[in-house]
Amino acid sequence: MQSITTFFQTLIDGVLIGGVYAVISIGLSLVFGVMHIVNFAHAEFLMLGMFIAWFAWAYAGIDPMLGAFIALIITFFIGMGMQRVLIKPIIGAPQVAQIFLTVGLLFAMENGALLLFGADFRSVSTSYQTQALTLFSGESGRILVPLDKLYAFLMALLSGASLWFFLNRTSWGRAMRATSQDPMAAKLMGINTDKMYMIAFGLGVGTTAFGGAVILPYITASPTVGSQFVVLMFTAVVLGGLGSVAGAVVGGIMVGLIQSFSALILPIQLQNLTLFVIFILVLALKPEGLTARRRS
Amino acid sequence: MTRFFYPSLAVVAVTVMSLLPLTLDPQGYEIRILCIAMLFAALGQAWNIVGGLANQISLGHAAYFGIGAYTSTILLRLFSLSPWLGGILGMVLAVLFALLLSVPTVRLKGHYFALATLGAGEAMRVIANSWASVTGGPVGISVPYSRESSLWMMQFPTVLPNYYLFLIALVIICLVFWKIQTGALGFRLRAIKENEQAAEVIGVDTYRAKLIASTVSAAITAFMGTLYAQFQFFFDPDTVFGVATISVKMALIAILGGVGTLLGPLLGAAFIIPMEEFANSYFGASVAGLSQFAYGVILVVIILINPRGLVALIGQIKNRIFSKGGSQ
Amino acid sequence: MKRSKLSTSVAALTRRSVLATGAAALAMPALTGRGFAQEAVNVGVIVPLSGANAQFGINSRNGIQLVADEINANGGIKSMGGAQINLVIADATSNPTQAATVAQRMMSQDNVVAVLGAFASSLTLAISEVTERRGVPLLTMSFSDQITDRGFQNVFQIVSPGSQIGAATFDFTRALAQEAGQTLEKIAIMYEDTAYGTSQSAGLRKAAQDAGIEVVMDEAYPLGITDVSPLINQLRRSDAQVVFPVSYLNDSLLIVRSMRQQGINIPTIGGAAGYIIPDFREGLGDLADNVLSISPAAYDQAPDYTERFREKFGYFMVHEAQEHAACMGCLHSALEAAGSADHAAIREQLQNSVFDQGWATVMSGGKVEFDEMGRNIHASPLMVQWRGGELVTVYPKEYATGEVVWNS
Amino acid sequence: MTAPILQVQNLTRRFGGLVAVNDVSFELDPGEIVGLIGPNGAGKTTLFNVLTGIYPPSAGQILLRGAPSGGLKPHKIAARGMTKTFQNVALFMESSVLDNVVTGGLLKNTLPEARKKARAILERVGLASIADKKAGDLSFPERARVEVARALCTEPDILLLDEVMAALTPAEMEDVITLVRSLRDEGITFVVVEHHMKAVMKLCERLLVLNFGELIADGTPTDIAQNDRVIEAYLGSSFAKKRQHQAPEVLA
Repeated sequence: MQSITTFFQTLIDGVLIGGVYAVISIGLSLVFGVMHIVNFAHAEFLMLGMFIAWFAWAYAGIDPMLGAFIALIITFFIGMGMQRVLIKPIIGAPQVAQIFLTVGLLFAMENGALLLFGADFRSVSTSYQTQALTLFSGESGRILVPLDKLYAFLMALLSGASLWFFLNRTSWGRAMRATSQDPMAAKLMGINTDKMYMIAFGLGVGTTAFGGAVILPYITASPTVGSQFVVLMFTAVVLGGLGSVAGAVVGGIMVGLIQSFSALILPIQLQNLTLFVIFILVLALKPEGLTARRRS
Repeated sequence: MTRFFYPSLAVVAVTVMSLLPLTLDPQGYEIRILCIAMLFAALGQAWNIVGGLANQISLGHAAYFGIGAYTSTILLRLFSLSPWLGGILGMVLAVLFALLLSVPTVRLKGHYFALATLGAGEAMRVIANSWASVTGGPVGISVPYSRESSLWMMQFPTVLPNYYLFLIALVIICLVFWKIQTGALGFRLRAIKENEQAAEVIGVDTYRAKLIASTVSAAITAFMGTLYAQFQFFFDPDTVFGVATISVKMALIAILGGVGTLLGPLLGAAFIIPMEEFANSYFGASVAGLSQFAYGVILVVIILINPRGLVALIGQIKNRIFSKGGSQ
Repeated sequence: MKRSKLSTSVAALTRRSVLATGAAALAMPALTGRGFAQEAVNVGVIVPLSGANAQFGINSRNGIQLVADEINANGGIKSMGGAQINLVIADATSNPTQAATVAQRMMSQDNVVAVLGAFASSLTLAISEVTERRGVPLLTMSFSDQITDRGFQNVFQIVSPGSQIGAATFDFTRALAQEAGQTLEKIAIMYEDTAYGTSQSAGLRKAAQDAGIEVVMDEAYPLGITDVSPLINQLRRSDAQVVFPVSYLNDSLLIVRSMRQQGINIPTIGGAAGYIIPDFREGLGDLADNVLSISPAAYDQAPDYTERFREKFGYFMVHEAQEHAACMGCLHSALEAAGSADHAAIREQLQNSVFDQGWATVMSGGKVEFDEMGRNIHASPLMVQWRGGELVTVYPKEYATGEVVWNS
Repeated sequence: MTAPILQVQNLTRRFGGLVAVNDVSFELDPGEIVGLIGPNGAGKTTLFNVLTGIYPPSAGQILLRGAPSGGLKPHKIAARGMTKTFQNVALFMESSVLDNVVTGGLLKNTLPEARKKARAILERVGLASIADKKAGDLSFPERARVEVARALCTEPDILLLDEVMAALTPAEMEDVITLVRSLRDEGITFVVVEHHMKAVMKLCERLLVLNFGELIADGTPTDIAQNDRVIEAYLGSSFAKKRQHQAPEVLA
């Protein structure tokens, strides 16, 4: 019912938060695309990224936007190790085993974090946290761009673009894509597929941790923070098509927009219900995702 | 001999389970653990019908469980309706929900099916949370405490009658599973599990077989929800519609035990429930999170050792011992 | 900024090291508990030590531990020949089924005289179903109305029920506004859709409606919301004069920050939980100043007692710790009076005594007395306000330790 | 003349822009043994898949004993008496040979009857000795025979055999030919896809030739061997193979 400013404000909010959903979902999609494993523990790496960035801020005064790179590097190596020890043995195993291995990993990581970091909620304080750009101010209201969300969005764009560049413009990226399409053929072509799996998993969890770090200015880190994002991540990935990196970006932004616009017409309480219904319908009607082109 | 071995083993097991509580404090801790173990064995077995036989990995069975728990409890509170009748109504509603859910999900496989059912279970939780005028909302709902004992109202002064209800339910559900597993439906479901397209071509109505399996599974799960409500007396949407507390746990019990086998959920529950209790009572208080951490680690380790679960693991060990004995 | 960072880590470290030493200390009685049974009195403590509420569970345990240690150091329970208090502590997890099982275990195996817990209402309700059937007293600071609505005889609720806390939030706010010369006409409510959020906001809403005040925004949101922009946009458009957010920490930080970002400076009256813990101030820094909140208890009411908590644990005595300590205090007096570990005798004492000694006095009015329903008739919610890292009680007048700052 | 048991009229199946089966028409009389041949990627398996309902037709009609069956689900078509074996073998690998065959028998029988029937069929196709082996543990030729047994157990009127003789020794092929003939004598109609030309020529009384999805010839083996279009199609087959390596059956 409100004016056009409401519409634009809602649009901006949706895109800004959607960009962040996109970057945390990319990793999940990458892991599925390359290894055909749905990693239910993936959101725990977001939590890990947040804690790494928080410690970098608390003990070295590093802004979370920069701490995100530390989070990326550390979780990249953790991810590689984890892939080697835990994920590799179940590639090609029955799906029940794959699903429940990652579910077990989720329990272990969430509570491992509780053991290591304690139950405290940890948040950072930065100067830009409470600032916003005023894009428009007039009779019909104001349009604001919160700075913390803007920065997070820009960082998300940066990481998305870098990943795209890596996958499409480097020889490693091409090798990884070949592995995802046909591991046997890739092996015959001399690609070390085991290494590709490790790198893909490392990159997958690394980008998600990166995404966790950049949202630290407006989300509090705690061992259970991952559970807040699981649903959003899966919805974004499913909307975009499981396994598609570009799809995850579109899916993430769609989730952001659905969330912000649904709040205009429906009670905010039912925000997630809207997502679930869309999620199930997309799975049922177009399981390859909304962005998929027909493969030929 | 083998023909009579398993049936007589089952008779012995049921006899032992029937006599066991007579040695225990009827309001005590051990009997409660046994009740919970039987509850989850029954739930695991119900999940096993779709998840095990047909490999439709549902992560949304909490929807049925919650429907059962809420239906009987709401009717009990509003109209003093017997939980037996409320439970039957809950089964009907769960079957209807299963049919509704099958429209978008019956053609999905593997990860897609798992994700869609996960979403459906969560949707039910959100609805139960938001629809406060009926469900009581997030505050939860209590079964009114009656100090009088009544089988018809499923109210007892001790846990002992609940124990026998759970035992009878578990035995019935195991029989149902066994009937399905060894009957024509079992052949059809296994065919779907191993090659759905081939199953169709040789005349298996895969849609119908999956539908029958999922409605039976839904109905059983819902009735267990009613039994749970009358045992626990208080619950909220997060508990009965929970992903970790119900959906994942019942699947986990079937999978850890041995998916698709009659013994699997029984072994799974006999292992997981006491293990959880052990972890909670020895680590729960001292180091926060350790028990849940150990739970996750054990899960990961078992799957890494043998993705087919404890039944296969025991078989493996038996084979090893047996072959060693043979070679000597 | 530097200082606050430092203090964060110090607080975190102390809390963690306390956890570790606590662990060592607890392991002993847990293992040898049955050997002591003759002399020691086992008291069950069931609080969430894992999951989303772990922090509050740990705070609660700290409060109870402090009181128990003091009792033991002062010679235990005198009427029982100096019997020591032995706390049997267990993780309630976040699952009511598990919480009830834990209660059952404590009653069967540890023979506890009473149970304290379990912070979250859903856990407490589940536990009460078990304790009631065995006639074991349960003392709680969970404030769901349902806890004492069911006619149970063995449940004692030391704080006001949620509906009263909600109503008081509104009534106190209106009184404060009036004093500052502002007449409230339009208010906004936003709450998480949990047991806590819905029951407290229900009381608030009803009080506002009874007073004939327009609720221009009344929005529940899902727990774990990741973006509060839709809420704040709606608040901005609503021209409410005050806002009542009922939420835990993460949401409270998000809400207050987003309001400041958008230049909304109307008085913010939090619904306890996330608004009255040290982390709120650490997360927001100076932005926390002058934020108001309702609280079922406040540490500035009884500094003689609550400062001991700060000395031991390094942060102010948060309300859940304080209320749990008061529960332990009441139980202590009841045990002294009963002179036995008999459940019925202890229940009689809890039901019929006026507790105005020791830790029971940290509650409002300096005493605790339970009515037939098991509710503390002296309990009164308090309005507190952030002032430089500390909480100051500003209303009702008889409890106030400072003047309110009201920025309309 | 008896009425045709199967009539295929202007049948077309497209995958995106690709036409895998193009305007194909033919009829089968009861008791015929018909060979379906053509270069790799000509659309033989796709045609089988459309006939048995795995893919719905994009255009055209299929009449099974006079009643339209195009677009029905595979199990309905199986119930009406038409089923097929799978070229790349689609057994229930975790189940025993017997259980595989029993599953087929459940289409028209109760479980005990299906068991009896399955044993009889296993006896007949010479698999009785490995009835209790796990299908996944069998050799490739054995698996192909289990495929046939499983399909037979559905009691079909029309059985489409997709390369069941691949990898068989000449002696084993002879067995299969004898088996098919004796089954035909009991009234089953066969369509056979096979690459081994000698076997096809020996077994079949009539051949259908597909090329690029089109039916280019329909006649007796002798006629077909002299058909110009067929010769051309086969001579160009190595070329055709390359151009068509994205044929739908590979995709599917």
